Amino acid sequence: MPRFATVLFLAGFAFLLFSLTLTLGFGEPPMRAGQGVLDQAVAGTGAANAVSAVLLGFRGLDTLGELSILFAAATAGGLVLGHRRPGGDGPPAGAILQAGTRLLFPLMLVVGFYIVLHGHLTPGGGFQGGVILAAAFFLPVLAGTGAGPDHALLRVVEGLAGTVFILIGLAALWTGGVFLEPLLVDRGALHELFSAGTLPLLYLAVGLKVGAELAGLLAHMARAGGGEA
Amino acid sequence: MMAYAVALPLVAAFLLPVLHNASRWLGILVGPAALVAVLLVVFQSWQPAVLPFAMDLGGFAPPWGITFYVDALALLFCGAVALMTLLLWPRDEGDGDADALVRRRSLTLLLAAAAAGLALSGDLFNIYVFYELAAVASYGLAAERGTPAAYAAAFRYLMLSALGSVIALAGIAIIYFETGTLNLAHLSLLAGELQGPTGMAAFLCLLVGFGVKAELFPVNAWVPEVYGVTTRRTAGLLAGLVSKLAVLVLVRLLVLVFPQEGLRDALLLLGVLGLIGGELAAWKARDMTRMLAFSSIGQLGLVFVAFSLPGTAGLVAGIVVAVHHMVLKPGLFLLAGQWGGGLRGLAGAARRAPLAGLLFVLFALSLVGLPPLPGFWAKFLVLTGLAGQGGGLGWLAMVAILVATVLEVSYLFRLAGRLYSRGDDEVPAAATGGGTVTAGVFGALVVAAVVFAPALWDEVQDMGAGAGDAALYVRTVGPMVPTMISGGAP
Amino acid sequence: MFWLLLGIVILMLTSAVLVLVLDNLLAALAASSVVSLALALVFVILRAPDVAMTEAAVGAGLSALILVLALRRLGLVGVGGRRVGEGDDA
Amino acid sequence: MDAYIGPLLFLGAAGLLAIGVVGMLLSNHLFRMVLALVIAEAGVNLMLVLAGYRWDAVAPILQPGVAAQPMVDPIPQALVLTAIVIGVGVQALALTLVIRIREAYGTLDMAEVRARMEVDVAAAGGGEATGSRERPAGGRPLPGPGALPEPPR
Repeated sequence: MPRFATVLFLAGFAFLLFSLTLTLGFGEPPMRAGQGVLDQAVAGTGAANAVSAVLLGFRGLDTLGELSILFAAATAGGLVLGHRRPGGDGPPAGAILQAGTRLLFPLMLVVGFYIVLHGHLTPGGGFQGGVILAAAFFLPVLAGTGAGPDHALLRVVEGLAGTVFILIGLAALWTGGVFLEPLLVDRGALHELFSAGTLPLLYLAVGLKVGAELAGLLAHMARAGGGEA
Repeated sequence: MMAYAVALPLVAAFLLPVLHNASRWLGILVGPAALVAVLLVVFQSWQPAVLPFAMDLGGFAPPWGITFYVDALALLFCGAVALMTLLLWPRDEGDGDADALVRRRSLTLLLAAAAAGLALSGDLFNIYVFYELAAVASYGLAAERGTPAAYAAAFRYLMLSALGSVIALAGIAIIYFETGTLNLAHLSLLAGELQGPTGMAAFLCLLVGFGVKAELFPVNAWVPEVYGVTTRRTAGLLAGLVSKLAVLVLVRLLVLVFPQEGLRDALLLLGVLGLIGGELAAWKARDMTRMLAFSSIGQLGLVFVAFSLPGTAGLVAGIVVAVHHMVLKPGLFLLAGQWGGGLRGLAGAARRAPLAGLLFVLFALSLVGLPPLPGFWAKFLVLTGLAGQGGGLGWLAMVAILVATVLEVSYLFRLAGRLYSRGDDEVPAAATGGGTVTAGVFGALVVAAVVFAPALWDEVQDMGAGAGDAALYVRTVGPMVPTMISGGAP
Repeated sequence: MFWLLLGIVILMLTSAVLVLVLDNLLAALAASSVVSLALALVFVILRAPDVAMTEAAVGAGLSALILVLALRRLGLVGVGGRRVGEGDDA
Repeated sequence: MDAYIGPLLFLGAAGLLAIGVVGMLLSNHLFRMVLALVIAEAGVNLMLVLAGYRWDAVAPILQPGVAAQPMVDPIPQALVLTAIVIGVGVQALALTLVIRIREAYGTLDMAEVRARMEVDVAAAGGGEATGSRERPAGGRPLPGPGALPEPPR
């Protein structure tokens, strides 16, 4: 009986989706809010990349919420898996793997920070860069050459990065503005690294937070993997 | 100012693990301190002269930025979030796992921040983000006890909730396709474009998505499972608080964006089904926790019935029912935590813990609706509203409420009778105290509601009138540029 | 352009169905990565470079990595009689 | 044919979403349910990006020295970025739960997990424990919230 209800729901849902194909308009969005965002992106935030302007300026609260969700997921993941000593997982890595890891690590670090810090100018930003940072720190675990990131350090980084994001938002409040208002947007010329005021700082906080959260989650997974499987 | 209601619990949650490592006392104090500060902010903002007002976060005018809409209803929920989180603050379970305790407290703070955000936010996607934050935090709390059943219940809850979230996001995409905006006030101006079947489809998607947390009828299978495996404090937090905030989001959507009659009827029908189904299951339940969980589904059904009534009367009734349940259910869950679950083991429990027994009777009488307790007013308002509305569905709902009341009387007083019976078999463990004291605070709130009923009545009337006024909302959020209402740019 | 997109969409949908029907979970996981990569391609065509980057890095990379780690933890990677070594994840 | 690109992609997005939802509801395997969630999220993300897509427009990034052109709507793209990251968090959490369930119950079959869970929940509630196989202490009413037997960590 519940199966029947499920199938009925699925059929209705599929019908709804496919009938929408006929009624929705494509290729000519109303742009009621979007056009205004495009027009104000440079003046309001100083960012050449409008998506970054939306993420950190216009909808900064969404980004803060998203960081909090990652933090919640990492915290809950840690609660579920508990803290366990890393076990000796897998065979020791070969020389090539070890050398490759040592070569790749600084490279990925540089690329990650580059993507984080240029998010207001080019595609990319805190999230994409943060993923690469997390991968860089996770590389030794993956290659079996090391224990991975230090857990206490990760906690400090994730806690402080999130706090810095909120403090930058509150700084605007204390200087007479509104929570999460972009500051100092008129310093520096457009398309330069040191432009867009506090936006690169926010992206740095986002990148570090995302990197630390994801590295923590990965480490939890891998550690559980080495345990007693 | 109200941004602190979200920002402070978030900062406290981020810093809690770090501070805990630095100093034990700092780790214990930072969470409650943040919540007390939120309470102070709410009290400071509660000035009828300036309410309602809107805040443009980031300094960008609507509809470009995210708007917080602060009215009496939002403030009430913000205050309730902080107060209830303080009262239901996770306690040391005595298992010596300090790390787990810190994580549970972090998650509770995140839940509080998300709940405040849900109450304040006036932006559809921002609401989705806060809803997801509340969801992820509650997945973690559902698994907090670390038993196999807790993991299984948390996983099933996560899957159902994630399914709802995906469908809700599809609803948001459809709305964006049609209108090109996410701001609720802007959407309210454009509500005409969402009258057709497309808008209806979007609302159904959102209803399924937000209905999961609101314990709405077809998507509430997780309720008895999760409440059965968490600590009673978490169960009280989820049943009392988070469900109401999901309801608040749906009510805002109904008032502002989807004022169609047909949708209200659908909500009424789902509410009636939840009410009858929940109370029947509660009547059949064999342990106190599950009885309370199913009764919670039933009460949320009543909340939906109330909010489906048109106009201010419906909002007033809905607010009264929702707040009543918000105070009662955590109190009952705390008592259940004192006594353990099984109905059979409860014989004579009230004789050994007279205060707890008294509180249980008080809560039960109010839940059933004995005048002059607030539960009476809640049911009275819904029934008079339904009688005024009339129609086949209205009468059906009235019969359903009466049947549900009979069921409530039956199972609650069966339990009360057992509590006061002469216990002869095994002796349950003595009450540990803390839970009863907290439940006593909830009991005091119920008594205070009786004493201050006239003043509260005026307040609730204003609140309902304000919350039901879509034009006031739009006016408060601010003027939209005319071209953004008439047509698109290209 | 239409035909290219038609191909991508068919590839995506086929892989999505394969995710549900393949017996070997590692193969199903690979199929879900194919969906993510194809999606990243679509995002590039839709002029969403930021989203494409994120989908490739997160959807196809990180998410797959997490899933593989979980599979290894569950002891399910060797379903086809072959164990996955450490290097296969990267 | 280019006029059909929009409906084609929407059909693709709707198809992914539908396949994902079917998998989440009808699959009986915990890990496959998580995979289905990944698919469903991918479908919704495509749907959102499509909501801001505009013919003959460029990516919403100002290039130095290039005159202003029509750009696609940046808001849905930002929303999708947020949604992708949220999705990964939820997936990771779901997988940690799957790992724990497998450790505790030794199975990944949803029907079996559900049956065992219901027995455990009933036992923990102190109600009609129909038969608690692995926890002999489960049948008695619990003295308090803190007294549940700790599982092996």
